[in-house]
Amino acid sequence: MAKVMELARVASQVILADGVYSMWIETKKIALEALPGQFISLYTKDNSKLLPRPISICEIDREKGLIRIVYRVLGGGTEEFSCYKEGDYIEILGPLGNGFSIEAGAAGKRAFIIGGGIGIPPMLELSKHLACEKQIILGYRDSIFLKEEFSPYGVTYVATEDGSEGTKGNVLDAVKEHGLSADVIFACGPTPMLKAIKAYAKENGIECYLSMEERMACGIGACLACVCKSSEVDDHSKVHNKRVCKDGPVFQAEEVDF
Amino acid sequence: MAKVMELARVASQVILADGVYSMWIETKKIALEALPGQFISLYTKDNSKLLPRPISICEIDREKGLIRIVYRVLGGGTEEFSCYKEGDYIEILGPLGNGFSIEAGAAGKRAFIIGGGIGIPPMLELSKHLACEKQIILGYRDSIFLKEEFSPYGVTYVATEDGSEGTKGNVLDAVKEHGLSADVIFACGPTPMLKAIKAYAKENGIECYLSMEERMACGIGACLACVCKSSEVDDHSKVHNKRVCKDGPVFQAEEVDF
Amino acid sequence: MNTKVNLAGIELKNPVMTASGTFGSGEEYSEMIDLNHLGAVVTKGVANIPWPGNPTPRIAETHGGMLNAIGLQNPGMEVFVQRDIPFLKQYDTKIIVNVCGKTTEDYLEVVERLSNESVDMLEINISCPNVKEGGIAFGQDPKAVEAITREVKKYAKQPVIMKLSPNVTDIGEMARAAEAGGADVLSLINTLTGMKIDINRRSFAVANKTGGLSGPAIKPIAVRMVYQVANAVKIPIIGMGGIMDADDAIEFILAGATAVSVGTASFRNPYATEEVVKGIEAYMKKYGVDDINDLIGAVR
Amino acid sequence: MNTKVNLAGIELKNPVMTASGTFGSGEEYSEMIDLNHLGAVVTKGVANIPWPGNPTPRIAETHGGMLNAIGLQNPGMEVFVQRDIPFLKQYDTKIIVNVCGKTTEDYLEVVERLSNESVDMLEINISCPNVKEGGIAFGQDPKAVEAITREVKKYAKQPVIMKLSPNVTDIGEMARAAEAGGADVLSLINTLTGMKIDINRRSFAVANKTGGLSGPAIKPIAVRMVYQVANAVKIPIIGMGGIMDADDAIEFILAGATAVSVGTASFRNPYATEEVVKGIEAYMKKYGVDDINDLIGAVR
Ligand SMILES: Cc1cc2nc3c(=O)[nH]c(=O)nc-3n(C[C@H](O)[C@H](O)[C@H](O)COP(=O)(O)OP(=O)(O)OC[C@H]3O[C@@H](n4cnc5c(N)ncnc54)[C@H](O)[C@@H]3O)c2cc1C
Ligand SMILES: Cc1cc2nc3c(=O)[nH]c(=O)nc-3n(C[C@H](O)[C@H](O)[C@H](O)COP(=O)(O)OP(=O)(O)OC[C@H]3O[C@@H](n4cnc5c(N)ncnc54)[C@H](O)[C@@H]3O)c2cc1C
Ligand SMILES: Cc1cc2nc3c(=O)[nH]c(=O)nc-3n(C[C@H](O)[C@H](O)[C@H](O)COP(=O)(O)O)c2cc1C
Ligand SMILES: Cc1cc2nc3c(=O)[nH]c(=O)nc-3n(C[C@H](O)[C@H](O)[C@H](O)COP(=O)(O)O)c2cc1C
Ligand code: FES
Ligand code: FES
Repeated sequence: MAKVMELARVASQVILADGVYSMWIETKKIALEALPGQFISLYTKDNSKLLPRPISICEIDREKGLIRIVYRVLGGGTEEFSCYKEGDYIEILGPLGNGFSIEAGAAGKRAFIIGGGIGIPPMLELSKHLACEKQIILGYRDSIFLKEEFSPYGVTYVATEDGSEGTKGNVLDAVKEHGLSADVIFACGPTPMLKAIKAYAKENGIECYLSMEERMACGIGACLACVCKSSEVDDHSKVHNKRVCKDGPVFQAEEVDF
Repeated sequence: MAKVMELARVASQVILADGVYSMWIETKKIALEALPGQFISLYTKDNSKLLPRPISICEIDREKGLIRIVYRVLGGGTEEFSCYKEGDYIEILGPLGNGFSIEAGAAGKRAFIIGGGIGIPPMLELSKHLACEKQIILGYRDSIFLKEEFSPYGVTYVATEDGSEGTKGNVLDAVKEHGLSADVIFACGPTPMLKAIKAYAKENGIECYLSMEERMACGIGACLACVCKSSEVDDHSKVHNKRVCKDGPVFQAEEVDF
Repeated sequence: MNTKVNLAGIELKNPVMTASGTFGSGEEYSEMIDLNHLGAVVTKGVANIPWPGNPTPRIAETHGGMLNAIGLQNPGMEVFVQRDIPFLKQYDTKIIVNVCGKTTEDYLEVVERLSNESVDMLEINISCPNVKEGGIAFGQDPKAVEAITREVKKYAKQPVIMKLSPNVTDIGEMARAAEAGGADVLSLINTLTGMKIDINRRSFAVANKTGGLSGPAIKPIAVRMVYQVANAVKIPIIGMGGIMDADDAIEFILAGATAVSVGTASFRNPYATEEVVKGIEAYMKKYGVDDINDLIGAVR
Repeated sequence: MNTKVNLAGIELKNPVMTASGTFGSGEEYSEMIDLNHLGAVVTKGVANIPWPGNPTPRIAETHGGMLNAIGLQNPGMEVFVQRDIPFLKQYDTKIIVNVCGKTTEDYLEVVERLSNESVDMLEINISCPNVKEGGIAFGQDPKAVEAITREVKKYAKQPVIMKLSPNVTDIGEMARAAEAGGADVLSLINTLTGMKIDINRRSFAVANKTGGLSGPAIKPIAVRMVYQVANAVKIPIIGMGGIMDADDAIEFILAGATAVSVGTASFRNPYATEEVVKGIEAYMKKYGVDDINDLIGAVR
């Protein structure tokens, strides 16, 4: 799975919710190799910004050579991307990271697919690939996006912080409210959510995969910027520091030490 | 003549010769106030570049609120500008500098209007304003641009370094070849050309105005980056250093000490 | 909402001032912005006699910054007193005169000449990297910093700001030296010595070979030094170095600056100083900060 | 056309190397570029034992640069010798090991351990601003620089590169101290100490509070220091700090560097190192330069 840097053409961009954008990108090579849970690095045209913006791959269309990203405008980088139109070009590096284990969601199992906020996008491509029974639980602060796109793949539950839709509260509140259970969990979202899910999985003895976030510089494992505390000694530096960009972003819950 | 910074709309852009672009810009205020020989500062969108790119005003359409610039791609800034299309926006500051003395070219006089290379553009608007008899002498390294646009205003002579058109040599070679003479000279172009013209004017006792170039930071006279050596003590610092951006860019030839 | 800050007994209506050398004596920018809105105008360096400055090119652009080697061109104190002070007196803002010199005597001459003029504070530039004698020799040795501060304080009728050089191993040491010499306020940072080479002409991009690096490129160094100095001395700090907008200004204030100077930003955007004033107010409103003094050094 | 340069008897096929800490031990980047094309690979700092490094966030973006406070996380010399040296030996490039330590003994232990390994040169990092004992204390005092250089030279079997800190008043003095201690080569600059504050959270952007500033923002400072050191010592210099492309690399060479290191640029463009090699050749062709050695220090 060779990583490449491409000057890729923007195929389309639409706004999904306040500040949340969906962009399809034409790539020669990345779409061919990408796996659910992997991410790409995007680079700004503004040369005053040097570092990559890591964004998860939300969908992959191998035949057409397209990948989709869904992202929230947070600072100057995502702001710049949000102005791109069809036909503009963007520099991207990928595919990066390990991706989710598809085997862990083999037929016969019952899975929770949990996405929180801007952690929701990578769960869409994953949902297409898992053969198991999928219970999809999406947590939002307020405005809803991508929800309908999950419906073909499983029953979808929603939690919102303000209670404007679905369960008032977080994704685990939704699990409780609906009395759901599972054999395996796949989750991506804010750190407090992941921490709570790890505890929940442990309590209930459930296999659990978490996709982590950290500031990145190289995005390929060389600079040691993006480490997270790991319970085991890591392969690279032998110091309990796994690299989110290379050893992750997806980890088994027990690997990660919050 | 108040200076303003405007986020101005690009009305059109075309390429005139290899690496030479012509852009019309819609401005609310600058077009209303601009004079021939003045310039504007253009700012890049790329935030890694901070300083203004000073470019002369080539034409002014007061009624439509338009100004025209003609520039050569030299480095990253002009490269960025050359990619702009109709409808793009560009930050500009102006009008800057003093401009040419229109009175010096009053009816009854005979003038040389001399432009060298990328110093040609400001002479176009000037040509429209001078009431005197105009002998227009344009010097190029190789490819010719803007020449036809001068024809309505006077007889136009050309000099090229490679001799591909008109006189082989520089603008003063063209003057000699055609046996021209004048009472007043207006010139803009590279420093060696201006220096030679100053000497020619002095020799022949001709009134002479030169438009100078220097690296700029503020563009309005505050930072003292853009000084040129002046024969008289300057008003600002009393040290024989006139500011090209504020006291110029147009100087009487005797003022400037090459 | 209070935006007033106090520098050695001088009350500024807000903490935003102009960085010396980037704003002349205010006249040129007064065409575009209202000087009444600024906390203070800090003038270009003033010497005892007119200085011609360096040959051109005097500046060069760098990635996120610029080099300058103006060489402290200035008309000298007499013209300054007769022309620039009356101009600035028209406005309701504080007047801070930046003073430069080649010898201690030069500095003292200017300080004395200004002692009975309507000048609110003096900023002593002992950190200009662009003229051999223009101060940096004073600014890189703690003993020299203390000594010149002490001399200036003897003659000065106005509060004295010592402007420090970042081209040192330990800025905290320089700050303590200035404080020991009696400085009322410190301002930092001046420019970092830099160089650019034009690889096509194979020559230096500025005629002086080296120049002072300013602009957003140097902001992280400046913020670190302000933080470090705030932990080293008790006197107030004027922070500067790459402030482009209000967010940058607030960063310096949180690091420990009582006031801030906006320099290179004015070249990119002539309205920058005024916009910083407005932006600080907007930030205070957004976060319910009633008094700007509550932000000074709030991140520790 | 000759692009070979000589560093203390070690011949590099071209002057382009990787900057320590930005390229691991080459493995990750070897997926994307051909290490055979590089003059040398300089590894991440290696200590006597594994170092865990600093808490996260370890980096922050700044205008035209970045701050890092990795804190020299590394697996220690044993893993390095057993895993990383054999990996690098596969390639036709020189191997330069960057060495870090908390005490002189730490450094010497690593230097000794490497003495019989296939390592071409040692780069001694006495300038890391991100760990209290990580060298910068050594790097800011000329006596300490000379002393540690002398010690390292006693134990080293390979030529020794001393990596200097830019956080000093006089880099020339540090360079002369290293030369006096017996250094074979100097490399500069390491990062400048900086800080960024997140004004919305009112907290430090990197957990370590301060970090090292790298990237094109610092290039003018680095070029100036290389020029200054080239005038101060006779030993060769490896120049670095903000090299993004071949033009930048040539700027350092013209200022006096015999070789150059490409660091932060690899984060912006993983092909940067290889592109610099090609770009230098293109420049030489364009200007008819037959031997790269003719460009070293050519602007004076
Ligand atoms: C593996 C991974 C996958 C991600 N997937 C998505 C996604 O699918 N959709 C989405 O909206 N966001 C995603 N993020 C977060 C996204 O990277 C940041 O929101 C984005 O980098 C912010 O850039 P900015 O220029 O707008 O913000 P700024 O705050 O201006 O960025 C400044 C610097 O901080 C970094 N940074 C800021 N926030 C984060 C963050 N949360 N994580 C990592 N780096 C950050 C930026 O990359 C940049 O280097 C992901 C992050 C990681 C690590
Ligand atoms: C009063 C004035 C009027 C001008 N009018 C025109 C014009 O009508 N058409 C035209 O093509 N050019 C004109 N120039 C030159 C033009 O300013 C430069 O070509 C342009 O700034 C180059 O920018 P860059 O980013 O492409 O080049 P870079 O070399 O990347 O620029 C780097 C820095 O150097 C400055 N710089 C580079 N060359 C010059 C120069 N010759 N003069 C001043 N600053 C320079 C840039 O502004 C910038 O700050 C004029 C210059 C001045 C001073
Ligand atoms: C063109 C220019 C001229 C300067 N002249 C002076 C000066 O005369 N006296 C002085 O103390 N500092 C001078 N400085 C330094 C600035 O006041 C300020 O300390 C420095 O530029 C950092 O701030 P900035 O990044 O906001 O510009 C000058 C800076 C520039 C860019
Ligand atoms: C993430 C990162 C890690 C670094 N680690 C080291 C290191 O371990 N040892 C060292 O001597 N320098 C280290 N450096 C400094 C670089 O080698 C180099 O001196 C500096 O970054 C300037 O070059 P650049 O601007 O090209 O990055 C590191 C720099 C960065 C950005
Ligand atoms: S970002 Fe460099 S190791 Fe992960
Ligand atoms: S550019 Fe500032 S004085 Fe002319």
